[in-house]
Amino acid sequence: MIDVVVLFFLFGLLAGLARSELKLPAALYESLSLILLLAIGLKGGEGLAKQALSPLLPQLGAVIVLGVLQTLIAFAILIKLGRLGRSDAAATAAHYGSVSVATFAVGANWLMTRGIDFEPQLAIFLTVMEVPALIVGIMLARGVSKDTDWRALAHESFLGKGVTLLMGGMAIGWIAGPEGLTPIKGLFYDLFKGALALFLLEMGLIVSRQIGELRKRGAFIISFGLLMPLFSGLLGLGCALLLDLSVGGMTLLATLAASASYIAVPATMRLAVPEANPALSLSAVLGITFPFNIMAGIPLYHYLAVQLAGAF
Amino acid sequence: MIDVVVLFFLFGLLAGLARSELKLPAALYESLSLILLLAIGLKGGEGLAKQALSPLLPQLGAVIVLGVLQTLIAFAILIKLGRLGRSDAAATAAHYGSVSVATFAVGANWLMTRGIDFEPQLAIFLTVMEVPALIVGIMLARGVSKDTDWRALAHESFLGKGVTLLMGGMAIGWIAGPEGLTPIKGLFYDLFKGALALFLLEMGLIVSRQIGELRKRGAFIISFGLLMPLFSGLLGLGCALLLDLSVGGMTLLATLAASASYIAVPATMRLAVPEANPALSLSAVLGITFPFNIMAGIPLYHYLAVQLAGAF
Amino acid sequence: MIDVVVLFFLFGLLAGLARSELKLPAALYESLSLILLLAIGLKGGEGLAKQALSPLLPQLGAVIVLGVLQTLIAFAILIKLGRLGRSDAAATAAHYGSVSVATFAVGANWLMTRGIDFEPQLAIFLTVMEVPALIVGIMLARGVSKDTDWRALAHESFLGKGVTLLMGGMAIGWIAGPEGLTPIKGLFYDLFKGALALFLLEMGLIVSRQIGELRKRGAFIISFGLLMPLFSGLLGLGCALLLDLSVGGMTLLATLAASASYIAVPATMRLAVPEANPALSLSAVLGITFPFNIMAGIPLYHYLAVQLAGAF
Amino acid sequence: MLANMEKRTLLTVITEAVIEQSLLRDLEKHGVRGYTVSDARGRGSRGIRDAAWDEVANIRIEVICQRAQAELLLAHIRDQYYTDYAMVAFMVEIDILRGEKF
Amino acid sequence: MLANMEKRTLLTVITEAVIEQSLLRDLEKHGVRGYTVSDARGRGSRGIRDAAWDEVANIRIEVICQRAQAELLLAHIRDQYYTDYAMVAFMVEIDILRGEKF
Amino acid sequence: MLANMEKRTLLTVITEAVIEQSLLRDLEKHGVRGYTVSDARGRGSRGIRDAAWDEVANIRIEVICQRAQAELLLAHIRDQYYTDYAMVAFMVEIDILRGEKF
Ligand SMILES: Nc1ncnc2c1ncn2[C@@H]1O[C@H](COP(=O)(O)O)[C@@H](O)[C@H]1O
Ligand SMILES: Nc1ncnc2c1ncn2[C@@H]1O[C@H](COP(=O)(O)O)[C@@H](O)[C@H]1O
Ligand SMILES: Nc1ncnc2c1ncn2[C@@H]1O[C@H](COP(=O)(O)O)[C@@H](O)[C@H]1O
Ligand code: NA
Ligand code: NA
Ligand code: NA
Repeated sequence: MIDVVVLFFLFGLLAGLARSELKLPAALYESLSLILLLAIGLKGGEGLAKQALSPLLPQLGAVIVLGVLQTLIAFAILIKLGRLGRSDAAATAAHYGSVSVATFAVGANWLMTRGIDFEPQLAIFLTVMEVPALIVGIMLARGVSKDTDWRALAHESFLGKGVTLLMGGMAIGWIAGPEGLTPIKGLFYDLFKGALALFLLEMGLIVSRQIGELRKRGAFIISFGLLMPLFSGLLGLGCALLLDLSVGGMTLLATLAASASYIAVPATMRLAVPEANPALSLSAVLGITFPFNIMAGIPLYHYLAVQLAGAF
Repeated sequence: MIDVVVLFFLFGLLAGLARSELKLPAALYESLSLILLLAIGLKGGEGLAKQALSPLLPQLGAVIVLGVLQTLIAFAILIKLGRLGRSDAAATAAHYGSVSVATFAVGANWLMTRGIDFEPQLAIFLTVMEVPALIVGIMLARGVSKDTDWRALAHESFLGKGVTLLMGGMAIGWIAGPEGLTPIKGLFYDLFKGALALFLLEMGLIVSRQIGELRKRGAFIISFGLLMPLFSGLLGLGCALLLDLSVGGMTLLATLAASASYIAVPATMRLAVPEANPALSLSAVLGITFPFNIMAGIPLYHYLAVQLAGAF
Repeated sequence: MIDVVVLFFLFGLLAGLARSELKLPAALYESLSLILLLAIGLKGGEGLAKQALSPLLPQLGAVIVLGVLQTLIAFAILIKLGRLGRSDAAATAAHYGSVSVATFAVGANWLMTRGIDFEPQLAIFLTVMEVPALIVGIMLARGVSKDTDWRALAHESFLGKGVTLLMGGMAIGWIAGPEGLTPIKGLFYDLFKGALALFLLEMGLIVSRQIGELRKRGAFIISFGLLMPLFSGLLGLGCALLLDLSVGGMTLLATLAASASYIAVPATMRLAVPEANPALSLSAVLGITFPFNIMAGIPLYHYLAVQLAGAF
Repeated sequence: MLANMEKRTLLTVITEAVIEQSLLRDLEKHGVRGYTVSDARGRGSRGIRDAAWDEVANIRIEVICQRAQAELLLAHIRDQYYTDYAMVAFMVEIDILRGEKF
Repeated sequence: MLANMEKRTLLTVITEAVIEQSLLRDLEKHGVRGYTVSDARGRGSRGIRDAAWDEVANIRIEVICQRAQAELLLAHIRDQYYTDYAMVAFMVEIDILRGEKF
Repeated sequence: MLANMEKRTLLTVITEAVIEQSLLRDLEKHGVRGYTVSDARGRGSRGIRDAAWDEVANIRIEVICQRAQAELLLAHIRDQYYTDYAMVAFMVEIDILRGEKF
């Protein structure tokens, strides 16, 4: 059975393809994404409040390596097989090495709906994995030249809206703990799925606009958009095994790895690698990878996680 | 006892008449209307999931006839008694032949508050009745000339925001069913009445601005705004009897019939019949008919429905 | 333990100081403030519906005197000790004689979280205390000249957004009563604390921008921003004793008195006393007084209220 | 003066938000390849237009093009829209680079 | 050139959102029959003005009228508002149709 | 004519919202002391730009300054941004008071 939030995505997609006049106010879309980011952070922080933090550091190291690896491999594929220019390949690779909060939210929702637990640090992984691909992507495009304004870049990466909200939410959740959060659960927990549904409605509309662009791009970029998440998902599963995560945690780390950024990375790349064509990466990420992950990827990663967990 | 949501309407009306600086952000108004439309659709679709769809088709035929009839009668009255020009009469008639989602929401809320059930297909009637009056109105204004861009018109009618959201909500509700919807009820069901209250606050402010316009228009348009819904309400009751609806369903179909569009129809008419004066129709619909229906009409239609249901 | 809503304020403050790109959409901020104002009004009105209104009039007289007194004393201090010009002193005094809805909301939340009751008329005090300081401030700046457009001023004061929403909410709560409000509690009561948390997040961002301004202003204005609320809080406690309020009521009236306006007063003063520098008052109110009150003031006023209530 | 600077005309149209799509399609049919749109409110002979909904809101459309084309567009707009819609349109001479773009 | 084309002046005022109503009333008192308003943010001698609330937000008001009236309005605005408010105003010559409208 | 009226140049840049901060910092480095920004959408050689998010949204920046400075800014913008970003820029002559301000 398809989750109801994914039905909202399909509805938006169809409405967009049928050229309906449906449109969400920009402020609503921004407000929803703000609430989702805070809620994910709060939930993660609340979970962390209940456990020791010391085993976390090596885990963070592992997921950073995971992100860097994905970016490098994607870059090699895009240059060698896709024959993209250096800048385009680097920018696109950064999208795929980084992560998508919306995909994470759909994955978390998929697990929660089925009563499958996952480790609270997944929210931290989400936060941490946003950044390394960005930096690797820029280095791939530019080399480590003196030109790069690393100060501005660090600012962009660590103080962007998404990372700030995730970290803030986590800190609040951690300090307040489960009890302290009770008064605000009405907004951040009870409405989470409704907010996610509306958010995915807009995502469907956004995705529908990529179809035209995608047609122009041809087979390579479409295949890349489909196969790269599969490959990254496997990498993610491997990493999860290494970290000894639960089945839910394995599924979600695979989902994270398979996901590709469409907010933080494009914005930063536009500034840091302006000669890269933003339409190219976005059409692959939004037109192929995002829909694939939320509709087919997540159940698949879960299936594989169950098999793997049984095997080891 | 007046429903609390109607108190919000009165508050907005008074604040507007007193020239308060109160104003809702446009994005909030749009977000609320989006949530209300989706919620109505979801609830309707959820209801339909529980019953056979086959008896529906003849019912839809009946409510389409109802809408067309209302438009023709309104047109005749406006031309003959009101001595309006052809375009103005046609445009205004289309408003009255079509329906108002806000009025429907207040009616549904009125029934729910009193524990009175109504058939889920009323949400479908709402969707279906938006369109025929539009087409009849345009034909009345233009004749069936070759000029009319029927493609664009069909697009406007069926893919406007309101119809898209109602249909999408219904489809999702129908596919997901009662259980599938549980996770998102926090947003779409539990907040429905609060959202309706805020929405009506803005409606009160909007209505307050029509008073000046209304003064200029004089007695005929005011009487029309009062008597046309009464007449349409009776037509609606008759139709409901024919369709063998419950008392709740009768009340709500009468409310639908009595209601007049102030969103979809004005927007489409502005494009299709530009020479019609939009201020004329809007002042009648918003200044008279909408307030009358939500404050006095709905209880009246319910009273009549009870009498009729007893008699047959 | 710090309340979770205050953690959101601190988060916003830190994010702002770190120059994060975090920003709330303007429409969200306005929507939140609208919901908070209505909720405060509704709750107050609901409470009033349960009790006699006759003892209220003398109480209102007392809090009006309280507001006037604060304004006059603040003006004297600013002129004598701060050596501000007449207009700047009058405008700033009006900010401090008036009240802040956000501070009130945090105070009410603080009490509710700890299960401490307060009288429902506190919401009325909040409404009533917005205005007198405005009028006194303008008279202090202008003298009672013939120039002042009192009509426009009365309009500004009584029909501004804040007062309208508080009064409207109170009227609706009073008419509908506890039962009538049940259907809309999902929005206005259950989400109150979540909405307050988001609102304070934006307040933190706003406050962070005042720090630069504050540096330019120097020690006097910083001390004033700290000591004036303490002094006003004591005045408020005295007034509360006189009115024989409960400990919760005492705390909240002290909080009200200690709070300084940063919405209604600046907007009106900008028009009525244009030569006053708005950055001066705002930096004191937002940069010092507001954070002090919500973080240290409220617990302090409560502590003092408990002592005083024990002593008398 | 900058080399390659050229003169073009900026045509600005302030009108009802509700006709945005149809007016833009219309301009494209008349050969316009670029335009900029922003939201506005205002007052004119058809009353105050400052609401939250399209029917009582305004937009402001700007087109940069050759003087001759601007005049053609303006004439078309006058014939097609002036009688029935709240609308104001005006032209102003501007300096641009990349003349081939406009 | 289009027949009936006439010259008018476009007066643009960028100022604090908080005085929108009072400034518009003021303009109407000086005979302005039409104007267009849109939201803006910016920076000037009074600092950065880009917040979510009126006190630290800007608006942009445009009035089309005869040159002489534009100059009168500008002089009035200067006398009344320049000292106390964040404000910039400028005029530009434009071409319009329907001269009787402005 | 009003006394003290002076000529200045209004430089308008329509471009991608995502570069707002960096472009404004850039302008400030080139000596700009004031500017006005508003949101916009549009269409041009890089397609339709009208989304809810910065990457596919436009802004409109206006700077009032001396003609010479406007030309310098325009030349800088052309060299720095024209190849890689959706962008249109133009200049128009305006009349202002308080010449020392710009
Ligand atoms: N004299 C004017 N100056 C500036 N804008 C105007 C003027 N007259 C009308 N407008 C704008 O154009 C819109 C339509 O004008 P109208 O067709 O006169 O109602 C108004 O809502 C205003 O936004
Ligand atoms: N040189 C300029 N160019 C364009 N806009 C300006 C300029 N100077 C000021 N502004 C705008 O006018 C507003 C008020 O300016 P000011 O009175 O200098 O603070 C600013 O917030 C900007 O939006
Ligand atoms: N001819 C034009 N007239 C007015 N605005 C334009 C024009 N061409 C482009 N624009 C605006 O400038 C932005 C960038 O243009 P471009 O670089 O051509 O994609 C577009 O999204 C439009 O908002
Ligand atoms: Na990834
Ligand atoms: Na009807
Ligand atoms: Na006070």
